[in-house]
Amino acid sequence: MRAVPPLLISTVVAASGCSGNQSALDPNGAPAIHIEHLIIVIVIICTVIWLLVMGVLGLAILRRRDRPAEDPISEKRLTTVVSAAVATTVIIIAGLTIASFYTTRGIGVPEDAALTITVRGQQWWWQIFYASSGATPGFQTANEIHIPVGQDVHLKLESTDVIHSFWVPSLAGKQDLVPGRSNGLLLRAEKPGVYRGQCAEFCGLQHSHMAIMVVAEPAADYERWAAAQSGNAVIPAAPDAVAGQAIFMAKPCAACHTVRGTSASGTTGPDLTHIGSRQTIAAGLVETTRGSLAAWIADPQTLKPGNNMPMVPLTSAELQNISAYMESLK
Amino acid sequence: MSANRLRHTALVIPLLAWALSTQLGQITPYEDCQQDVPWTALASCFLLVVSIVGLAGSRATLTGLTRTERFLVNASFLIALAFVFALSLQGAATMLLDPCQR
Amino acid sequence: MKDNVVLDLSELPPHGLGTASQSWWGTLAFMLIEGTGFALSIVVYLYLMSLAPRWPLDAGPPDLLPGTTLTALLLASLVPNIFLARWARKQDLLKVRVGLIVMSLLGIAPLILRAFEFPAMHIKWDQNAYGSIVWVMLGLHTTHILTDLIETLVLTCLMFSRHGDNPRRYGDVSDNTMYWNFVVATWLPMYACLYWVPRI
Amino acid sequence: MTPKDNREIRDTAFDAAELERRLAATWTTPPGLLGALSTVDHKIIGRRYITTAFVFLALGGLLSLLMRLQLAQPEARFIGPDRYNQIFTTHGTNMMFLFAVPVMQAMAIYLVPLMVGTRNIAFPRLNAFSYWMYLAGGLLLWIAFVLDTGPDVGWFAYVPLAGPQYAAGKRADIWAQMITFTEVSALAVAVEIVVTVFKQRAPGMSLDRIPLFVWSMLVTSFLVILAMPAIMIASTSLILDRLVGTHFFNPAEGGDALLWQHLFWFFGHPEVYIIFLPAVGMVSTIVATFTRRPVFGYLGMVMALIATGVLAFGLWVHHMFVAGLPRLGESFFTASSMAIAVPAGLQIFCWLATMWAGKPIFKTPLLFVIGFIVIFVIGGLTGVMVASVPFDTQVHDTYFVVAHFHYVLVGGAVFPLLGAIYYWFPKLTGRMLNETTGRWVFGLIFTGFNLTFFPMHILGLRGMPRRIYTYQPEMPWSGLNMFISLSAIVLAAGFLLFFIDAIRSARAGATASANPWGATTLEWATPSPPPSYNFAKLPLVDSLEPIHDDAFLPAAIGLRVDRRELLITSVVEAAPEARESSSGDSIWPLWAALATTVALIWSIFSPWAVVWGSIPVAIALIGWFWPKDVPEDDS
Repeated sequence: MRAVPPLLISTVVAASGCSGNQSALDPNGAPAIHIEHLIIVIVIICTVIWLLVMGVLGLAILRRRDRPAEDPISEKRLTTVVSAAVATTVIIIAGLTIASFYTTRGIGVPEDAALTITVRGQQWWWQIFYASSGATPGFQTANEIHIPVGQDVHLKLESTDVIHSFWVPSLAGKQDLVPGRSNGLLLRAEKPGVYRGQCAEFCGLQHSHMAIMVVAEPAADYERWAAAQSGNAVIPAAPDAVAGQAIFMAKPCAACHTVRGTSASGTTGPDLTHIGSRQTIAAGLVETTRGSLAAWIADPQTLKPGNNMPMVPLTSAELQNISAYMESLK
Repeated sequence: MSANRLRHTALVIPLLAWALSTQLGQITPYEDCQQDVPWTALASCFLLVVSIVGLAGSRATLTGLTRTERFLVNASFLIALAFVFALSLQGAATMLLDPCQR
Repeated sequence: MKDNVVLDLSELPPHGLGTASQSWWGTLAFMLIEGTGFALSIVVYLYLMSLAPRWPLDAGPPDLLPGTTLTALLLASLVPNIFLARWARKQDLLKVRVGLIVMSLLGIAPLILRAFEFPAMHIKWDQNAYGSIVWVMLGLHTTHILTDLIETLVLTCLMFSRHGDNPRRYGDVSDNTMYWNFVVATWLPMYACLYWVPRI
Repeated sequence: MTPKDNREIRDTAFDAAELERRLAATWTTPPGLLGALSTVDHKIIGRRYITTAFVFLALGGLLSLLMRLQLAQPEARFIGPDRYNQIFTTHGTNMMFLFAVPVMQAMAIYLVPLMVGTRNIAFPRLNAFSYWMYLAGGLLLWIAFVLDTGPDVGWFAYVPLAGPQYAAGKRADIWAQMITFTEVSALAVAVEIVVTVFKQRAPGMSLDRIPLFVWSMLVTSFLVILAMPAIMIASTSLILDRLVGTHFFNPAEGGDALLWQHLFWFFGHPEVYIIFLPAVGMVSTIVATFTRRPVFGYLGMVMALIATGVLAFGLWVHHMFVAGLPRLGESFFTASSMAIAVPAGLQIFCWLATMWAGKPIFKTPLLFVIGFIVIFVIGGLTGVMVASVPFDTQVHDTYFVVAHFHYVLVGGAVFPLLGAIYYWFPKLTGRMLNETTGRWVFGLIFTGFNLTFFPMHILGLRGMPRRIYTYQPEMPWSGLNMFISLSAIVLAAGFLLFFIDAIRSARAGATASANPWGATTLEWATPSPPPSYNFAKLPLVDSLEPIHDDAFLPAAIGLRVDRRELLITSVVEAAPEARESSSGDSIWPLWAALATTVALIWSIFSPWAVVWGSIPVAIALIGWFWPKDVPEDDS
């Protein structure tokens, strides 16, 4: 069954708009800013060196030659010049190395981070755990991390299957998620915004579609978001959403997904309790709209070939109702 | 040990010191972090000193060598210098970085 | 291009021995390759040990008897081996034949003991990473005993054939004894690693 | 002297023409299929190796064009993720294991015996065996790829993705076993080259008179010998994990995923220098010939080769900077990686000094060397960048690294290699490549390469990861990707022109004299192409440039002509030690390779193959070594 015509898929794909910024040259997080300074220094020094070498190369091959080729004095002079060049190399290299060590000091995970979030890599999405803090109980979400601006956030990086790599270049360098190990990464957004990142370690078929959004917002907004996320799913009111919920519980969906506050408690796929509040679905594949939800549910294997969500046969009415239900889970 | 033997063996020392230091760099930071003793820095400084001594020893005397021997001793002296440089950069790392940082 | 003859090589021996033979250097190069392999297997063992909460994983330390007997036997086999090398250098056909038979037997005996060593580890290769590395180390070394044994057997046959009495064959015998020394020498660190490291 | 010696036939007994006739009778491979399959002539095998490696280069190049087609536009659907993963895995594996390493060793198989003035490589039958193993490994990979079961886990095959749980089927096993094939052949060649250089140098070629290319291959061979066992242990453990359920890489049972990375990169980093160091030798040779003076700083060049070779073993963790190891330990590898810039810089300075002091003649080989310096210096400098831990956390596994290593490997190895092909083509085939076409080839490849790979630095910094089969339209990468894909066509056109030129010139190029470039190393002291016995009389060496004064080449006599005989010399001073016979042609290396191939491929499916499959291998080896009553057996 091809529930969604290819035309719709391509419009859905083309319409997804949540790019955020994903560039090491547009840093908005403290570690990324440190690294960018290092990048600029090293690149400038290296460019100057390259230009100098090219200058010498050009002169060496094109200079006029009217003196006899070989005489012992020029051999001695060559030795002096080459030795001086090597000595200069040693000094520059030592300088760059020390600069690199200083930058390394600036990107470590502090012991007293304001917030610790566990990120678990899965083929091909991100499972995210917020621990309980104060009155807010812990909760789980997927593919979207919210952090308060201007605070140190410690990410604990784990993996349940293969190696992935967490990389949001505008905020920090990357760090691998290795099964059997736990790694750490410091995030600290200096200004509010949506920062896109994606898996950087080859992890199989859909490595290309494993994006993550980091939403940095003022502390108050963050607290509001966390409080909302920690609650159970809203009970649908609209008739199509109510029907959608019933279909969701009856079909295989509930075996893989959790919707807190309902009987759906599967753990294979992402927690859908507040899927409607997330900016994207399918790990940054498309923007969350009723249409994209429908396209995804109808035929996940065409949108993201090889992913672990099977195609569940649905009538077009069922599909519309489920999409409405999903969209309602704000 | 004859002077000739010394010249050759002394130059192997910086190389071995570097190899050992590189391996220790994979092992001792964990211990440093747990025990709060700068093992890595101590090992690195010790190996640096040893390799400089090796380097100096090889320069003790260069008389009485054939052309090929002189070539070998000079080449290995230059090679050993590269390893002393690498060791001193490693030493700088132990001074600047926190062994607990991951 | 023209040439002018300045060196006459006719008086040189028609076959090099020891460091003057290519196969001696070839054997040395292969020993370097395999020695690196053995060393890396020990590194893997120690690496896995450094990660494990306890060592050995889910097993007691291996029984000492078969491995230690085998080690003693290998060390003892060095004596006839060194004699064989000496006889091969002297190109003494009769003694070389006797030596090769003795060394063939001394190649078979460790294989029999090795059969008792695997169970003495108290772990299977597919139980955990400790079992895997232990079996691979034992297997790796067994392959070397086996290869050397086959080479010794073939050389024994050769020395009893009409091809035997030839400096080239004596050179082969002498390279073979060098290789056996290597097989014994590499076992010692592996023995220490497999049997004594878990007891520390 | 024994009576037996009197019956031996020496070269002293004949005039030049008769000597050459008799030597040819002893050394020449008989015509026909059996002759071709059983030859042990290093020149025939070397040419075969080079040709095969270039075929693999062309095939790997086609794969890269497929990738560029797919990546030219966002969310393109020319190639699905499964096939794309096979393509980039096969591209990387092919270029590293079937092209770059073998082609460098192949050049050495052909050139080293000629450059040191001997008649054949050491262990010629092993050499024949190594070629067949290499060919079988290459066929295994490509047949699997064509049948849609090509490996799809990356050329680095990280576990657990390549492990039993996440890589079903036989794809990862094919990758691991292909490694075994290429590893056996590379190790065999390395041993041959070490022994050839140590023991078969012309009398008088002491260690300080060895041509730099030979030095570079000697160091490279030691790198192969010390690095390859790591991948042997790694790939064997991977196969065992997949086939018989060991737990080396399974964290649940005490194994570790990073163990694989340590073992792989302990091999994988020296691998880069296994590819690059021979190029250093090629560049030095070409620079010396086309500036009409010896390379400045021979001592420094030798030092740089050895220092780089040793330092190469202390860099492997710089591929693991984001794996979560202690930053202090990682920084030790930053230190070593940075330190390697010093010998690399020294080499560049020495070549520049040579060009400055000499009189450059701008033939195609020198153009490629100049292109090499322009590109490789960029690759070296970006190497300094990725050696820094913080810098690397941003660019690791991005297109920046793709750009970096193509600048190092294509700029640092393929440019010198193409220069070397233009330089040694007359010696390989007896004909010259076309100089005008050569300039076009250089121009197209140089321009195409830079336009293709330079923008990738920017893509990486702007967030584009490696190994993705597509990207989303909202990412700001599509313009540059389209530009890169179009530039790749220019690059491909350059290579196409090179292949056309090579095939055409090999058949109908201008005939080459013995020494068309006026070079000074020994391979030019014999006709182009050399006769089967290489040198009618063994040359003697009294300086770094043995044919500088080219009226007379001092020669040695006294070898037998009725058996294949070589001269063995001492390691340091190259003083004559013994005459030694060199094996004759034999079909057994082919049988041994076939038996090994069957055992290795069978063992992908059943562990018992190791037991039963080794019986034919043993039989073939006994056939190989059993004496056959030929003159080569007596001494």
